[in-house]
Formats: sequence, C-alpha cells, structure tokens
Amino acid sequence: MAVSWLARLAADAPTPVFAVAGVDAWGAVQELRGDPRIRLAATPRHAAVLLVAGTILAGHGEALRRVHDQLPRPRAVVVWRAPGTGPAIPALAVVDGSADEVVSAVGRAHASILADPTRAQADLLPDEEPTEWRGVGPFGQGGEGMMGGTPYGRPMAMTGDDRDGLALDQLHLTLGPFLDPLPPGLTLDVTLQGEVLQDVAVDRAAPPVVDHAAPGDPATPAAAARRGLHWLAHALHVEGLDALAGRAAHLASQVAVGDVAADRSADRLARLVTATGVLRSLRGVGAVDGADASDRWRQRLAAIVAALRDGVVPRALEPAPSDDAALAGLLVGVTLTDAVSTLVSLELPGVLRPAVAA
Amino acid sequence: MTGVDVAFWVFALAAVWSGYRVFRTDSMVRASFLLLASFLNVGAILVLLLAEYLGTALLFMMTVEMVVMALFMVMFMMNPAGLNPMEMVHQPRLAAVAGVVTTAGLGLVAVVVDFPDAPVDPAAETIRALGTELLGGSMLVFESAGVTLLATMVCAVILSAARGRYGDGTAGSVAPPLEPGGDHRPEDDLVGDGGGGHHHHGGH
Amino acid sequence: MTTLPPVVAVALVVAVLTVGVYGVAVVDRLVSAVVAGWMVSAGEALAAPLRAVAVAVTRQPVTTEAPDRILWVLAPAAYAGLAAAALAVVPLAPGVAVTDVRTGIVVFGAAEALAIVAIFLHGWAPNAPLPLIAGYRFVGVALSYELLSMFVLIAAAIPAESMSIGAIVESQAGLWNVIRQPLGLPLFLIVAAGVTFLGPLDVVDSTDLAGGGAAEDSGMQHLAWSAARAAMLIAFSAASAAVFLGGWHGPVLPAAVWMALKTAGVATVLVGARHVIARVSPERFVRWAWTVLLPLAFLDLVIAGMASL
Amino acid sequence: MVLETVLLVAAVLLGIGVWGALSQQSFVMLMMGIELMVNGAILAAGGLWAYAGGGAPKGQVLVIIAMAVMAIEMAIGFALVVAVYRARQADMTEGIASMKG
Repeated sequence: MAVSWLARLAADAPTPVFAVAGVDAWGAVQELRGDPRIRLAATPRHAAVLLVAGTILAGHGEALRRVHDQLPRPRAVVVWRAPGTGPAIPALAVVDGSADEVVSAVGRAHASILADPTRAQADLLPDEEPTEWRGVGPFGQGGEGMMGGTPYGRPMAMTGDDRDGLALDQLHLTLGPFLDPLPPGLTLDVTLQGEVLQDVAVDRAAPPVVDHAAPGDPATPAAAARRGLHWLAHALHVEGLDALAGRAAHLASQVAVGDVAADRSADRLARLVTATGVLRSLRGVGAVDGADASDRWRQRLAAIVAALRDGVVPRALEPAPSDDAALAGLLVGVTLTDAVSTLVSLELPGVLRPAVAA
Repeated sequence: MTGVDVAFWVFALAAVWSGYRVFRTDSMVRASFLLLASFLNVGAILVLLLAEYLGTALLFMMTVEMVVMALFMVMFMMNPAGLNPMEMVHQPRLAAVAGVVTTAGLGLVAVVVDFPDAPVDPAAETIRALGTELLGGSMLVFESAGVTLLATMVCAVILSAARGRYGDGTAGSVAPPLEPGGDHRPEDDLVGDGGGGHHHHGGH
Repeated sequence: MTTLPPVVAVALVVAVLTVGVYGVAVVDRLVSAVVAGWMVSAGEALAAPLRAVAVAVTRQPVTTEAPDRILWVLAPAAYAGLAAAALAVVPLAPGVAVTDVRTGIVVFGAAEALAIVAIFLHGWAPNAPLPLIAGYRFVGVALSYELLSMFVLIAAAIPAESMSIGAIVESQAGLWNVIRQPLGLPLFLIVAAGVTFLGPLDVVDSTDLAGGGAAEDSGMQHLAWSAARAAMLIAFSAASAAVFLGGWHGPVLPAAVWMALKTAGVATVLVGARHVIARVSPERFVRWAWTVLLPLAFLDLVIAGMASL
Repeated sequence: MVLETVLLVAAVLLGIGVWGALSQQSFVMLMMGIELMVNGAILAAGGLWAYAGGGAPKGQVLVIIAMAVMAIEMAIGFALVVAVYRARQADMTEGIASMKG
C-alpha cells in the first residue's frame, strides 16, 4: 500500500522534534543534538514530535499548550523526566530514562502516528480568534477609520523615534518562553524598529514553582565539561552551525560515559569552532565589564578543553549582567541578531537564576 | 492571431489591470508589487517589440526600485499589511476625469495620427546598435544622464540626512496641525521637543 | 547558438534542476555528517532526501491568522520559477542552450533581483512577526549585493564583447575568467550565498529567528521552499561555472560532462561552506559589503576594462 | 499587435497614472502614480521605435533616458519625503498645506 510505504520511508528519516525544556533538563536536551536519529527543529512548525523535558513552570502552561497546537498534525508528545509538578499535557509516551531511551521513544511515537494517524494528538486550545473584532467599525475591521482598532487583536504599529531621528513605526513583540534561540523560560517583551531593539523588558509573569531548577556549580571536571559542551551545542546551533553543534553534543555524551578519547576530541572541536570565524564575527557584541561575546566564547572553549585535558574545574566564569535591568540594558539599541548572540553567549544560570527565584 | 499577439494581449491586460489595482488595494506592500507587476508586463511587451535589452533592463531596474519602494511605503505609512481599509484619496472625481481625459486624448492621437510605417528589422543587431549609439553619437546624452544620476545621489543624501551643514536639519521647523488645514499649535513645535512629534499617527 | 525546441528545453531545465536539488540534499547530508563526526553510509545519504520528502508529505499544512494565502503559496513557486529562468540562459554545452538570449547576463540579473521580491514576500505572507522581520532584514542586506553581481557579470562580458552567456563561455577558450579576472568568482559566490541565503549569509531562515522566513511553513510548504532554494543554488552554480570557470571547456571529457562537473563542484563548495563558516551579522555584512566588496567589484571592472584595451 | 494597440495600452497606463497621482494623498502613492505615467511613456516610446522609427538606435536611447528620469524622480522624491517627514512628521500632501517654516 502506498500510504504505509510512505509512512515507513518517513519513519526512517531523522524524527523532527521540537523540544520544550525546563532549566533542569535543558542540557540533556542539547545533548540530543548529537544523535543522528532525531533532528531538533528550530520551530514547532517543522516538527512532528513535541518533547517536553524536565520541570516546566506552572505559569508557562498556556504557552506550552500554544506550542503544542503549533505543531502540524499529525503530532505526538513525549514527556521526559517530568517531576510530576507543572502544567499537565497529554502525552503519547512518558520516559524517565536515558537520552538513548528518549530518542527511541520519540522514534516510536513518530512511527506510531505515521502508521495510525488516529493516534495523533488533537488541539488543546480552541481554534478561535484571540479577540472578538469581526463586524466592529465602519468596514468591519475591528476599529474606527483607517487607523482605528486592533485588527486581529494586534494594535496598529505606532511611531517612535529611531536612531536616525526619524519617527518610524514600531513593532511590539513577546519572545519566549520557549523560543528556540533563547534560554529556557526567558520571556522578553521587546519593541523593535526594523531589526533594532528599542525597548526590552524581562517578563516575570510566570511564577516559579521549583527552586532547584537552577543548576549549581559543577563539582567534577567531567560535569563542568559536559555543561560547557551543552552550552556550546546550543550556541553553535544558534550561530547557524548545526553540524558542529552535533559534534559538540556527541562529545558531551562521550564525556558522560567517561570516554578516554574525549580530551583529544575536545581539542579538535575547539580548533574547528575557532576556524569557523564565529569568534571573529562576535567581536564587540554584548560587552559586559569589558568582555564581549567573543571573549566569553573563548573562555568557555578554553574551560572545556582544560576540564577534559587537565582535569581542572573552572572557577566562576566571566561576569554576567547582575539583574533584569542590566540584562535589558545590554540588549537595547542593538539588532535582534546581536541581542540573540549576546544572550546565547552569557552564562546561562546567570541569566536564569533571577528568572526562577524572582 | 499569432502567438505573439496572444502574448501581447495577455501582457497588456495584466499591465493595465495591475496598474489599476495599485490604487485600489488596502496594502502598501501589495501596491508596490502590483506596480512592479505592471512594469514587468511592460518589459515583456518591450521584449516582444524586439527591444530585448530595454525590456530586460526594465525588469531589472524596476524590481530593485519597487523593493525600495515597498520598504519606504512600510516605513512611512501605517497599516502596511492591509488589515485595515486604506482610503487616502482627495479630489477623486477631478482625478478620475483627468485620467479619462488623458487616456481619451492620447488614445485619439494613437488612432488618428498617421505614423510612418517603418518596422524594425527582426534580424537587426539592435543591442549592438544601442551600445554603439550610447558610446558614440549619443555619448553626451548618456554621460549627462550619468552625471545627473550622480548629482541626484548627492542631493538625495543631503536632503535626507539628519544633520545639515548648518546644524540640525529640523531647526526652526514646526509640527503639522492634527487636522488637515487646522491651526498650528505653537506647543507642537519640534524645536526643543526632544522626543520629536508623535501626533501624526496618534489616532487612538 | 542554436536554441532547443520548447518542449525539450523545459524538460531539460526541469531535469537539471531535479537532479541538482537531489544532489544538493545528498551533499548537504554527507558534509553535515562529516562535520558532526557521524558515520553515514552512501545508501543512507542517497535515501536521506527521499525520507525528508516523505516526512514533509505526511505532515499537514498549518496556517496563521489572516495570512496572504496566495502570496504564501506563490512565493516558493516564483522562487523556483526564477531559478529555472536563470538556468535557462546558461548554456549547458556548445549549442545546447535552452534559450541563449543576447541579453543573458541581464536576464540572470533580473531573475536575481526578482528573487529578492519572492524571498521578501515569502516572509511577509504568513502575517507573523519572525518571518516578517526576516523578510525585511533580507531586503536590507540584498540591496547591497545586487550591485556586486551586476558589476562582476559586466566585467565578464567585456572580453566576450557580448552579454550572451554562450559568448562569454566561448571567450574563455584560451584563458578562464577565474584567472583573467581573479576577483570575479569570489564576489559572485558571495552573491550566490546571499541570494540562496546559505551559511554565513543565512540572514533569512536563520536559527537566531527560530527559522525566520520559514518559521511558519510546515510540511509540503517548507519542502517546496527548501527545494526552490536548492534550485536557485544550482542555477548560480551553473552560472559560476559558465561565466568564470570556462563552462564546457576542458580536456579529454565531453563538453557537457565538464559543465556538469564544474557546476557540481561549485555547488559542493557552497553547500560545504554552510557547515563550516559561522553566520555573519546582517548589520556588519552590509557595512562590509558597501565599504569593501563594492570597491573590489569596481576594481574587478577596471581590471577587465584595462585588459581589453 | 500593431502600433495603434501598443499606443492605446500606453495611453490607458498613462491615464491610470494621472488618476492615481491626482487622487492619492500619500506622497509615496502619489509617486507611484507618476511612475505608472512614465511606464506608459516607456511603452509608447518602445512601440514607436519598433513600428515607426525603423529601429533607430536613438529611439532606444530615449527609453533609457526615461528610465533614468524615473530613477531620479524616485531618489529625489524619497529624499524629499524623508526631509519633510523629519521636519514635519507628515507623509500626506495635506500635512504640508503651508510651505512656510
């Protein structure tokens, strides 16, 4: 039968997964980039399986359901290492084991919805307009006149001064909490003019549920190297180097099982990363206390290599912005690309701790 | 009707229809790209008329120009996506009459005047001839156009720059009244108003 | 230069693009596996594109709130159509041009410029913020390399004394343009990476915007867009091979084979660059394009002009 | 396709351009009307070159000049819009009803 033949062919492909991770499982999710059997998609639209990993804050339940509904049908949900608290989401499979087990479960979930689409999961939210606007106003556009109203629930763009002294239209957006390039749970309310961020506010709407979410300082060199490699895998992915991200993630899983060849691989990885020019292209981006993103990358690469080769647990890394205001101040006035690069280059717990403990 | 005739009428109707839709759509972006569609169809007609270079050059030039146009439209006007109706017209009757009169007058010229019948030779090296003409007999015209374009670039940069030779470009200027033709309110003057005026789009 | 009958010509373009798109997908899989340090068998690499198609086909399309449906569907079609138009003016062997028009490089330039429109509209159509930002960002960047492409192509036309790409290939019988005009090919490859938004110049569907212009595409829509992108890559590779690498000129092997090898070589370099060069920030690239690349393109034109005196 | 039909199409394009330029309030839309008029002029010039000019190269030069005019119109037009907008926050013709100041 043609359909089952197609389904088998699709099931053999790397499963496209969109991962929503709590802070406690974020590193483990990044490590999945090293597995060729799945592919972590940048947007839920490109995924077939939603992987919900670790502790999701209760306040992010609405966002989680929205991400769920953004996956094209047929879709499946796999829950991994859920602590039992946080928003509930119907799942096709619940796994509490290793990365290998979750990858197998994801593959099985994909194959099962392909074989029998009736097993796929239905929408969680009703399909309706966010605001009631139809029929309001002289043209039924939701407001008065050309400028009026909030068509489709979105306010019309209003003008504000830009950096060239022209008052041009602004765009208000909320980024997060599950936007792929951002640290997990971080929600930013931004005002954009073109691609330049005019205003940034860190959203604290989601109340914290657990406080053990922020990872403590690593105790062993292997743990430190692994954490660094998790960061590196995500950062390389965001800078457009997915294949190298796969290499970093694979190395992290080697470290996890105590592979002795890992130190040489780390050396080689660091050289490859330097050769891509990413350090050069990040120069001057997001400077905190005189250290820019490029410096932070270099420090972190050196720390990974040192941890694996010399068994050194790195001391506290470079300075991170101390609070929300400092973080927002770092992002205002730069382009969205640079803002994302800055966020990615920062030490993650430094950003996340206040987000959880607020 | 030959294939060329059919193609001509398709392109001609598309050019006219998209030209008309430019002023009838609710979205600035669509307006710019409809105008581009009109240009593309005229370019295609030029190719049918054996002016290959002019036709393709028109495609090339107008595409870039309309992309810039679309950017400007969205920069300066509210409602870029066409979510709200866009009806920004004045003197519609006069304009329509002027349009019809222009079309009728020119159409009359087209039909009545007896133009010489001297069709271009399909085998002629028209592109080579154009190149030779541009760098030969019409060199002065061509070079003048080049220098004029350079002057235009300089002027455009000066006009649009935030700071002029004598300081702030907006010095002494006043904000517009909120209503067209309304009284100017001194408190709206941009001078000394660090934030600039926010009135124009402040519809709600 | 003879012109093929229309049916054969269309079939030829479609065949070249299909093989090319498949090849790009296979090479992409192989290079990414090597860079990632994974084992990948030849059979697996050859099956990868088919599997990706199967995954796309089994996904249902999604929509956004109030999108411009017509443009959303039309954008990939237009982009692929422009790739076909651009490829059509490139002769694949002596006498085997789909339509070797006298204004070949101008047609190629026009297809390139219209591709900007298609990419912008693809970002604009879903009526969603991230694709919209990606679309505008691309226009800002693209305007800066449109000039580059025209300058290097005109420089290549000078020794040929013709704007036909067939004539440009003929003019390289003795000396290839890549040696005669050393700046041409690198600049043209930058334009190619830009128009197909690959690797370092992927400012459109980039991961920092969570998929950017394609962030709202799913299933077949995303597949069509990726395929159109690969088709444009093939068109640019063929043009690079013809304009700078001597086209079908080469010893021993038949002309068409040389052309195919050169095209595949350029495509492989471009796909490979995607995995080993980090993305540049659009803002810095634009500054760099106007201050460094554009003067280099001028220089290229001056070199070509001086050489032909 | 004969000269008369080409010129008629050109006349219609010009007419639409006149209607648009006169009726639109926004500067940019107004410029679109002017562009459409030049579009019609280019078509007419191309048609006359092909059917009545015997393919004289000077006819093509005229079209090139028309394109240059269009580019200049656009550049200066946008520069003026930016300058006016900077000074007056106006992007509609009524916004600068008085030219003083």
